[in-house]
Amino acid sequence: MAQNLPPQESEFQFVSNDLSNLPISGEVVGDSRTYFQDVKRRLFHNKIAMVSGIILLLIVLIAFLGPAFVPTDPNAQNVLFANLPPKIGNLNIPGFNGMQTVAGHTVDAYKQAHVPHGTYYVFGTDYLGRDLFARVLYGTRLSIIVAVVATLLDLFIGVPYGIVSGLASERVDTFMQRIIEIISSVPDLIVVILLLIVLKPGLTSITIAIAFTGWITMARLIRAQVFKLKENEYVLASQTLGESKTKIAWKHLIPNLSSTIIIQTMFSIPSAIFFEAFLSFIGIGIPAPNASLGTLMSDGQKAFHFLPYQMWIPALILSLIMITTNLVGDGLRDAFDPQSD
Amino acid sequence: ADGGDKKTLSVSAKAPINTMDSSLNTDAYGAQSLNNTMEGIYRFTGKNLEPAVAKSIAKPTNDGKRYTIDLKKTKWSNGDPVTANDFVYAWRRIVDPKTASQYSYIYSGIKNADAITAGKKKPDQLGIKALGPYKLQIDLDHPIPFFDTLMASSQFYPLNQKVVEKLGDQYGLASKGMVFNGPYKLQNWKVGDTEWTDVKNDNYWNAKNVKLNKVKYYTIADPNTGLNLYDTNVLDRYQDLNGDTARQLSNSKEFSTDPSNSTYYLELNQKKIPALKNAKLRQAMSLTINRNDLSNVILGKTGIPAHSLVPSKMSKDPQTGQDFTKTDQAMADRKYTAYNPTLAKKLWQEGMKETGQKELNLTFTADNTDTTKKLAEYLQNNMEKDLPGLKMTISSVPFKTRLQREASGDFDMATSAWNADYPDPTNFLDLATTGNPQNNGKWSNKAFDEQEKAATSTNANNPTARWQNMQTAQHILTQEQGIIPMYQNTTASLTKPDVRGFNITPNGQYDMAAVYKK
Amino acid sequence: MTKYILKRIFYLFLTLLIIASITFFMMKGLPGTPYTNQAKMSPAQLAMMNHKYGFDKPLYVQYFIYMGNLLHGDLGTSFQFNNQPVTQLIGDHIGPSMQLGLQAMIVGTVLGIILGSIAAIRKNSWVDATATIVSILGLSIPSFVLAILLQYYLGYKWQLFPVALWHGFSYSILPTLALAAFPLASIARYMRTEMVDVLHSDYIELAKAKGDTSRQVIIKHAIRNSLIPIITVIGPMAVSIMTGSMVVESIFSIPGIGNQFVQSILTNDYPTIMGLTIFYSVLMVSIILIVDILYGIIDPRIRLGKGGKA
Amino acid sequence: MTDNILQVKNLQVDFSTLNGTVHAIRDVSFDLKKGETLALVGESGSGKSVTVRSVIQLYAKNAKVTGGSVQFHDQDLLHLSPKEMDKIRGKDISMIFQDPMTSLDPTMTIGKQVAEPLITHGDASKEEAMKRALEVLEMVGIPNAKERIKDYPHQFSGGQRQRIVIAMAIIDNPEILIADEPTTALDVTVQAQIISLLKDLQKKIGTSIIFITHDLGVVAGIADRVAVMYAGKIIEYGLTDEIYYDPKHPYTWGLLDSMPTLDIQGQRLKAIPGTPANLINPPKGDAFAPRDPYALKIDERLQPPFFKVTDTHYAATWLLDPRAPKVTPPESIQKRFAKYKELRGEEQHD
Amino acid sequence: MTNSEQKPIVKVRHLKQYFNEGKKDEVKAVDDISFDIYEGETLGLVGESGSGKTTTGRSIIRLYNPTSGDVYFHDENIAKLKNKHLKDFRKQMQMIFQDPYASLDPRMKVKDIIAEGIDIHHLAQNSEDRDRQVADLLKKVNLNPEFANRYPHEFSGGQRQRIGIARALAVQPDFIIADEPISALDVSIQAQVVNLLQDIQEEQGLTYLFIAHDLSMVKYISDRIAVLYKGKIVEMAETEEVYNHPLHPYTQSLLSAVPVPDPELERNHHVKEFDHSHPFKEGEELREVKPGHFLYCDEATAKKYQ
Ligand SMILES: Nc1ncnc2c1ncn2[C@@H]1O[C@H](COP(=O)(O)OP(=O)(O)OP(=O)(O)O)[C@@H](O)[C@H]1O
Ligand SMILES: Nc1ncnc2c1ncn2[C@@H]1O[C@H](COP(=O)(O)OP(=O)(O)OP(=O)(O)O)[C@@H](O)[C@H]1O
Ligand SMILES: [Mg+2]
Ligand SMILES: [Mg+2]
Repeated sequence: MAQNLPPQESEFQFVSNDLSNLPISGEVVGDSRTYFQDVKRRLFHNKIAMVSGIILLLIVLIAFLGPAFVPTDPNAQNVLFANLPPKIGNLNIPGFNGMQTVAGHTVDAYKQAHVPHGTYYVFGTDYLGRDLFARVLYGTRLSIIVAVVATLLDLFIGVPYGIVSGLASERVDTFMQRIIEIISSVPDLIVVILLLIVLKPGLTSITIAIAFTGWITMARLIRAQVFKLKENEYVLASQTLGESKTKIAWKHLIPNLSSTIIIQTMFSIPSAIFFEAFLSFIGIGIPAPNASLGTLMSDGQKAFHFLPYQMWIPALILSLIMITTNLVGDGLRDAFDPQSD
Repeated sequence: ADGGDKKTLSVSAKAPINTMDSSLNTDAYGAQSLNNTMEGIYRFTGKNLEPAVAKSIAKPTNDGKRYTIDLKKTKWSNGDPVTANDFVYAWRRIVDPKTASQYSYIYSGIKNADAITAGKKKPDQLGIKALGPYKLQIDLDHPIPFFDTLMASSQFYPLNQKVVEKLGDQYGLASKGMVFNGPYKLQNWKVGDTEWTDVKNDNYWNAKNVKLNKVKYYTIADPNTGLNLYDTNVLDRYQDLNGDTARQLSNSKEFSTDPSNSTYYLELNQKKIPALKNAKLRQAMSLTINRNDLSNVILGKTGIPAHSLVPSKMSKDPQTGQDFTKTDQAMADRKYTAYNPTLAKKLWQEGMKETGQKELNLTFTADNTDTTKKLAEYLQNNMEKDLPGLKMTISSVPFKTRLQREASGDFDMATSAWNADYPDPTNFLDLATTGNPQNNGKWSNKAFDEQEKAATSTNANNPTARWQNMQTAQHILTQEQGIIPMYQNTTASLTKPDVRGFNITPNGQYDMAAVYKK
Repeated sequence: MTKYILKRIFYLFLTLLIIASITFFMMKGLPGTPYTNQAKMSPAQLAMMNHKYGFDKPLYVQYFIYMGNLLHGDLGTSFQFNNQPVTQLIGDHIGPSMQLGLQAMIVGTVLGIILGSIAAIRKNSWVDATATIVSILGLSIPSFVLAILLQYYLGYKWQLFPVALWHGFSYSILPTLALAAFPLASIARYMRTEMVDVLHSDYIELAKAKGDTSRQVIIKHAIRNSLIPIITVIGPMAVSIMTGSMVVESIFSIPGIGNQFVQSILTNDYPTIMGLTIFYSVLMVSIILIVDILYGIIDPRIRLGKGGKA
Repeated sequence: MTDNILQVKNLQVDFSTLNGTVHAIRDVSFDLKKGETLALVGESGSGKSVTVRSVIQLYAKNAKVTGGSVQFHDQDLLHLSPKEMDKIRGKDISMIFQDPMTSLDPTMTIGKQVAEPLITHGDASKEEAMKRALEVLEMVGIPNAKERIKDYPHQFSGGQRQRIVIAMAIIDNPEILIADEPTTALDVTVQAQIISLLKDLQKKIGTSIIFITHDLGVVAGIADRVAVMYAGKIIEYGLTDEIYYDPKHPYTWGLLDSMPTLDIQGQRLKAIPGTPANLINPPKGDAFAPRDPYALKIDERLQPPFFKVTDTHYAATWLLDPRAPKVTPPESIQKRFAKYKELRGEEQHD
Repeated sequence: MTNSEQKPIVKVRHLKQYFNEGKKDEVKAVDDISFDIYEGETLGLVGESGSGKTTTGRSIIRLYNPTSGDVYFHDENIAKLKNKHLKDFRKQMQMIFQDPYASLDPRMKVKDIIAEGIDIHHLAQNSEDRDRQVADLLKKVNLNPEFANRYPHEFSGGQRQRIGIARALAVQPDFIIADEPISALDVSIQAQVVNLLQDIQEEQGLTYLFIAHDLSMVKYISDRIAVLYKGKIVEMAETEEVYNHPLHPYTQSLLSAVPVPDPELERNHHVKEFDHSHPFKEGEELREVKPGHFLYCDEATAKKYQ
C-alpha cells in the first residue's frame, strides 16, 4: 500500500497551503435548534427517563381519565362485599385470585361473601365494600394534585423568593431571611391544625398548609445558588449589555438553576405527599369519603395483618410514581445540561 | 415475656391515665385505674354490687332520703385506717367549686350538692356526716333510685385528707406519696406515662382474694402493634379492637366482646336547621341505617345495633326482670329503627314537601377516630343514596372539638355518644329533656319531659311506676327519633386462654381483683 | 465568631418571640376549652376553672402573663393532664424522642453518606444504580408504612427485634430505622451529587499525586468536602425526623413527645400544643443555628460574618 | 545512559469518549536525567499533561495506555499495581498542578496537608511529619510558618498557596518533581519568585524536574532541555539553547514567533493559523501539515521520523530530510540563530 | 499620537471602590484613582493580582456603585444615567471578561449568547437579520458561522474568548474594557486573539482599556500604560516611556519580573525586588513628573524629575 512506501523524491515539494482560510476545525453542525429543542431532544434520547415518563404519563392519564372509562364509583358501597381480596377474572394469579388466609386456612373470600360469579375486584374492596381499584384511581389523582401543588409552590414561590432574596440588597435579603426563619421554625402540623379549625379539613387547608412551608427549602437553596451564580461573568456580561435583573433571572439564572430546582422538586413532591398521608394517619387529612394514596395507605395499614393488599397496593403505586418521577427528574436535569451529551 | 408468669398480667390500654385524683378524673381509663386501686362504699364484682368499705348494703329510710352506713375497719396502703371522715372529706372536696370538678353534677340529689357547686352554700353543708370513725350518715334532697350503684363510682371514693393536702395540686399526678385502699396500688407512675403497673395492695381488706401480683398496662395506639404484641405474648389481653381487625378476629376463640353501657347516636340540630324539626325527616334518616350491617361489617362486630337511646343489658324490669330494651313496647318500636329504604324515601319526600325544602345540605360533624370516620362514610353513603335532595359533607374533627361544636350548637348533624354515669335509663333519657345542657339537638317534647320528670322525682321511690314512665318516655323518643340511636358499643378484646375472670361491671370497668391466670 | 453567634442568638430570641406570639393568639382564637363536661358545670365552678387557667383576664394581660412565664421557662399547665406543667410533660417525654431523633440522625447521615459516596465512586455502575433505587425507595415510602412493615416483618414475623414498646436499646432499633429512611435517602442523593463534583476537583488529584490510596483520598478529603453542602440538608432533615417521630412513636408505643404531641392534638390540649410548638421551634431554630456554626467549623472558608451562606 | 532516572518509551494513551477514541498520546519517548529540568511545551491539548500523568499513573477513568513503557530506575511504572504505585507517588515522584487556588483541600490545615505524604508513606510519625512540614514551609518561604501552619488554604494568597503545594511535593525529597503549569495562574512577580524557588530547591535537593508551561519565557529561565509537543507527539527536543536559537520544526518556529518579544513593537504578531488537530481521527501524515506554511507533499502521507540535528537535538520534520527543498526559516528565527552564533562565538572567545 | 490632541472618552476622577465597607474585612480594592482614556487609544492597565484592575474596569462600566468619585463617559457622569440613557451607555461601552469558561452561559447556544445585546437593544429587524448579524460577528472573530448552534463547552478556550469578543462587538460599542482577555489562553492562541482585537480596533476605531498582568503583551498592544498597585495608580505614561524610563520602584520590579523567551537573557535575569511592606508614604499622590508621565510620589521626588 501507498502508506508503506518509503518517501519518494517527488513528495519533497511544498504544498502551498492557503493558511489565511483554514477550516476552523471540526465537523460542521448544521442544526438550528433552540436550547429548549435540544433539551427535548436530549430528554427523548434518554431511554430510562422516557420509559419512566411514559409509565408516569400512563399513571397520570389513568388516574385522571380512567374514571371516565371505568365508571365504577369509588364511593359506591356494598358492605356485604367488604374486604374482598384482589381478583382478576378467573386467572388464578397468586395474590390476585380472591383467596384469603383466615386463621391458617385459605378460603375463597368471594365465595364466602356470595359474590355473584363474574364479579371481581382487581384490587379488592375496602371496609365498606368499595372498589379499591376505583379508589386507588381517585386517590392517585388526589395525590398527584398535591404533588403538583407542591411543585407549583416550589416553582412559583420558592424559586422567585430565592432569586429575589439572592439578588436583592443586603437589607432586603436579611429581612427575607428572617421571614423564612420564622416560618420554618413553626412545625407544619401546627399550621394545619389551626387551618383545620378555621377552614375545615380538606384539600384546601392541606394545600394551604403545604403552601405555608413547602417552598422554604427551595427558596433557601436557590438563594445560595444565586449567590454563586450572580458572580459569574456571564451574568455580569448580561448586565453590561443592559439586561434588566428580571430578564437576567429568566435567561441566565433559571436555566442554570434548573438542576437545583429539579432535584429539590424531587424532594418536595414526596414530602408533600407524605405530609398529606401523615395528616390522614393522625386523622386530620382529606375528609371522607374522598381518598388519596395517603388515606388509602393509612386506612390500609390498620388491618395489615389480615388484609395486607389494602396497604401494599397504594404503597406500591406511590413508590412507582416516586421512582418514575425521580427518574424523569434525573433525565430532565441531564437534559437541561448541554454538557451531559 | 410475662406469658409464663402466672401472677403478672399484661393488658393494653388505649390512652394514658390523665389523673389519679378521683375528684378530677373525667374519663374511662382513669376510672378503670381508680377502680383497680381504690374502693368506695360498695363495689361491683361482676354484675353484682357488694359491700366494700361498708359492712353491708344499707337500706334508706322510708322516704328514701337518708342512708346510715356502717364501715368495715379497712386500711389505706400506708396503714392508715379508712374512716368515715375520709369519705366526708372526699365528698366535700368534689362538690367544692374550688376543686372545679367536672363530675360534681353526679352528686345532684345529695343534700345541698347543687347549691354547693353553684357556690350558694358551703361544702360542709353537704349531706354527709361522720357519726363516728366507722359510721356515715348520708342525706338526700330527694330519693335517688340508683343511689347504691352510685356508691360504687369513683367520684364517691374516700380520700386520705393528710395525703391529699400534703400533695396539694400535685395530687393524682404521680403515684409517689399517694395512698390506695383498693386491691392494687399504682407504682412508679407519673402522669403522661404510657406504661404503668398496678401492684397487689397487701393492706387491702380482701387481699387474699386478689390473685395477681401485678397488672401491667401498656398504652397502644396502633392496632397492628397491639396484635403483634399479643401474638408475641407480650400482652395477655389486647383490648379495644375495632373495625376490620375485630371483624377478622371475631371467629377466634380468644375474641370476646363486653357490651358497655353506652349508646352512639346521631344528633340533629333542630335549632340551626329548622327543617329537622320535622319528625318524618328524622324518621327517614333513621330508616336508612342498616344497623346490622353497621355493627357487623363497619364495626366488625364490636357494636350491637341500638334501637333505643337506652342501651341493652343495663337495666331490668324490677318485677319481671325483663331487659329495658326487650319489652313488648320496645320491640314494637324497633320498626322506627329498622332498615327500610323505601319507607325512608317516602317519609323523606313527604317531610321535604311539608317543610318546603327541595334539598338539604348538612355538614356531618364526626370524630376523627377510625371507627367514627367509617361510620360517617357509611351513613353519608346510605343517606345520600336513599334520601333524594340530601347532601352531606363530613367534617372530621378531634373529640374535644366535636364536643365544643355540639355544646355551642355549631353543627348540623353530629355523632355523639353517652356512657352511663350510673346504670339507670334516666341517665340516658335525661339527655333528651328540654333544657338539658346535653340536649344539643334541642329536640323538645312536653309529654316526654313529663314522663322523665315523674321518673326522677315524683315516682323516684316507686320502682314500677318509674319503670312505666321510663318506658313511655323511651317510646316517645324512639317514635319521634328526636335522637337517632345507632349502636351500643362493646369492648372487644383478645384474651389468652389462661386468663380468666374478666367481667365488665355495670359501671363499665373491669373488676381486676377477680382476674387470674390459670 | 463570638459576636456573630451572639447576634444569631439575639435573632433566635426574636424569632421565638414572634412565633410564641403568633401561636398564642392563634390558639386563643380557637374554640374549645379544657373542660370535657362544661355543660354540666355550675357557673361557680366555671368561674373557678377560668380563674385557674387565667381565662378571666383580658387577652392582652393573658398574653403578657404567658410571655412572662415563658421567660421563666414556664409553658403553662396541660388541659389533658390536670395541673401538670407542660414543661414537666416535655421533660418527662423528651428522653426517648431525643434518643430516637439522634439515632435516626446518625444512622441516616452515616448510612446516607456511605451510600451516596459509594454511588459516586462507582458512578454509572450497577452499584450506583442500586444505590439510586434504594434512595428513591427511601424517599417514596412514608414513615408509617415503613414502620409497619419493619414491625411486621423484622419484629413479628422474624422476631429479630422487639415489636414495640420502650424497654431498652434493642427497642429503639426498628423505630430508628423507620425514622432514618427518609433522611438516609435524601442525604444519599445529595451526597452522590456533591461527591461526584468533589472527586473531580484538583485537590483530590493532588492528594492522589501525594500517594494517598483511593481509600485515604475518600476518607480524608472527599467526604469532608462533600459534607459541606450536605449540612444544609440537616435542618429539613431534622424537621422530617420530628414529624416522622410523631407517627413512629405512636406506632411503636414509645413515650416520646411526638406521641404526646399527637395526643394533645387529638384532645385539644392547647397549652400542651402551644408549649410543644414553642419547644419544637426552639429546637428547630437551635438546629439551624448549630448547622450554621457547624458550617464554619467544617468549612473554614465560610466567614460567618458574611451574608452569603446557604 | 546511567544518569537517566526516567525513561518514557513509545507511550501511547487513548481516551474513549462518546464521540470516539481520542488518541491523546501517540508514541511519545523521552528521558530525564538526574538533576536536570526538562520543559514540555506545546499548544493546549497537545498532550503535555497526559504524558506526565501517565508517568505517575493518574488519569481519567476513560484513559487507556495502549503501548509503551515508563521506566523508573529498574521498574516499569506501567506494570505496577495500584498499591505499589501509591508508594511511589508523592515519595519518589511528586507533582504540582497549575491552579494553587483549587489544589489545596479547603477544609484541612496546610500543615496537615503538607505533612500528609510523610504520614501516608509511613516515613515519619505525626509529630515528626509536622516538624518536617514546618521546615519545608520555611524552606519555600512561607513567612511566620510556625504560626501559620494551622491556617487554612483560603487564608493564603495565590503565590503562597503555590509555595505550599510545592512544599508538599518536596517534603519527601522526591527524585522527580513534575510541575504541570505551576505558575500559569500567578502574576509575573510571583511567578518569578516561584521559579527561583524551584531552582534553589533543585540545587539543594537535587531533584529532576519535568516542567510544563506555555510560557516560553519561563522555559528559557528554568529548563536545561526542552521538548516541544504537538498533537500527541514530541516533534522536537534539544537543549534549551538549541530550541530557542536554532529550532528546526515549523511548529516550533510558529510558537516562538507568536510571542511578543519586547522588541517587535508595531508588527503584527505571527499567530499560528488554524486550530489543533483532531485527535479522534489523527491525520496519517504530519499532524501539523494543514497549518504549516512549509508543508511538503510527503507530510500528508507519512509521519516524519526524528532527524538528528546535533547529539542532543532532534526534530521530526521532513524538512530535515536531505531530499527536502531548502527552506529559510522566518526572519525572527534567523535573528535568533544569528544571536546564537554570536553567543557561541563569544563563548569561544572566552 | 500625542494625548493633548485627543479627546478623552472616559474620565475617572477620584474613584474609590471599597468592599465590605466599615467591616473588619474591608478591602480598598480601588483607592482614589483618576485618569483619562482618549478616543481611539488603548490604555493598558497592569498590576499584580488583586491590585484592583478588575474592580476598576467594573466600576467604569457601572457594575459596581463606587464608594466615592465619578466616572464620566463622553462627559456624562455614568452614576447619573437612568433608563434610556443608561441603556445607550450599555450599548456604547462593553466588556470582555477574563475567564473564557465562566463568561459564557453554559446553557445558551452561541448564537443566543452573541445576540444577547442585539436582542436587548433591538438591533435586528427580524430573526433572519439577527442570524445574519450573528454570522457576521462570528466571521469577524474568525469563527465558522456554522458554530452558532453549538454550546460553549464545545469550544476551546481561545474560541470561547472570541465568542466573548463577538458578544461585546454585537452592540457596536465605542469603548471596550478587556479584562485580561488572554491570560487564560495559550501563547499561540493569545496571538490570534490579540491580532483580532487590533484588527477590530483599526476597522472600527475602538477605544480599549486593556487589563493584564503580562507586560510583554500589554506593551505590544497599548498606547499608554497605567500601573496599578494596591488600588492606586503608581505610574502612568506612554508605553515606550514606561518601558524605557520606569520611575516607580514597583513598575521597575514588575518589568524586571517579565520572563523573556531567550535563554541567554534569562540566565542573567535579575528580578528587581520590591519591598511590599511600606509601599505608600505620607504626602504621596499621582503627579505629572514629565509631560504625559505620571508618578505616584511626593512633591520632592516629582521636582527631581521635572
Ligand atoms: N479524560 C479525557 N477524556 C477525553 N479526552 C481527554 C481526556 N483528558 C485529556 N483528553 C484529551 O487529550 C488531549 C491531551 O490533553 P492534555 O491535557 O494532555 O493537554 P495539555 O497539553 O496538557 O493541554 P493544556 O496546555 O491545555 O493543559 C487533549 O486533546 C484532550 O482533549
Ligand atoms: N465583591 C468583592 N467583595 C470583596 N472583595 C472584593 C470583591 N471583589 C474584589 N475584591 C477584592 O478587591 C481586591 C481587588 O480585586 P480585583 O479583582 O479588582 O483585582 P485584580 O487586579 O483584577 O486581580 P486579578 O489579576 O487576580 O484579576 C482584591 O483584594 C479582591 O479580593
Ligand atoms: Mg495540561
Ligand atoms: Mg481581575
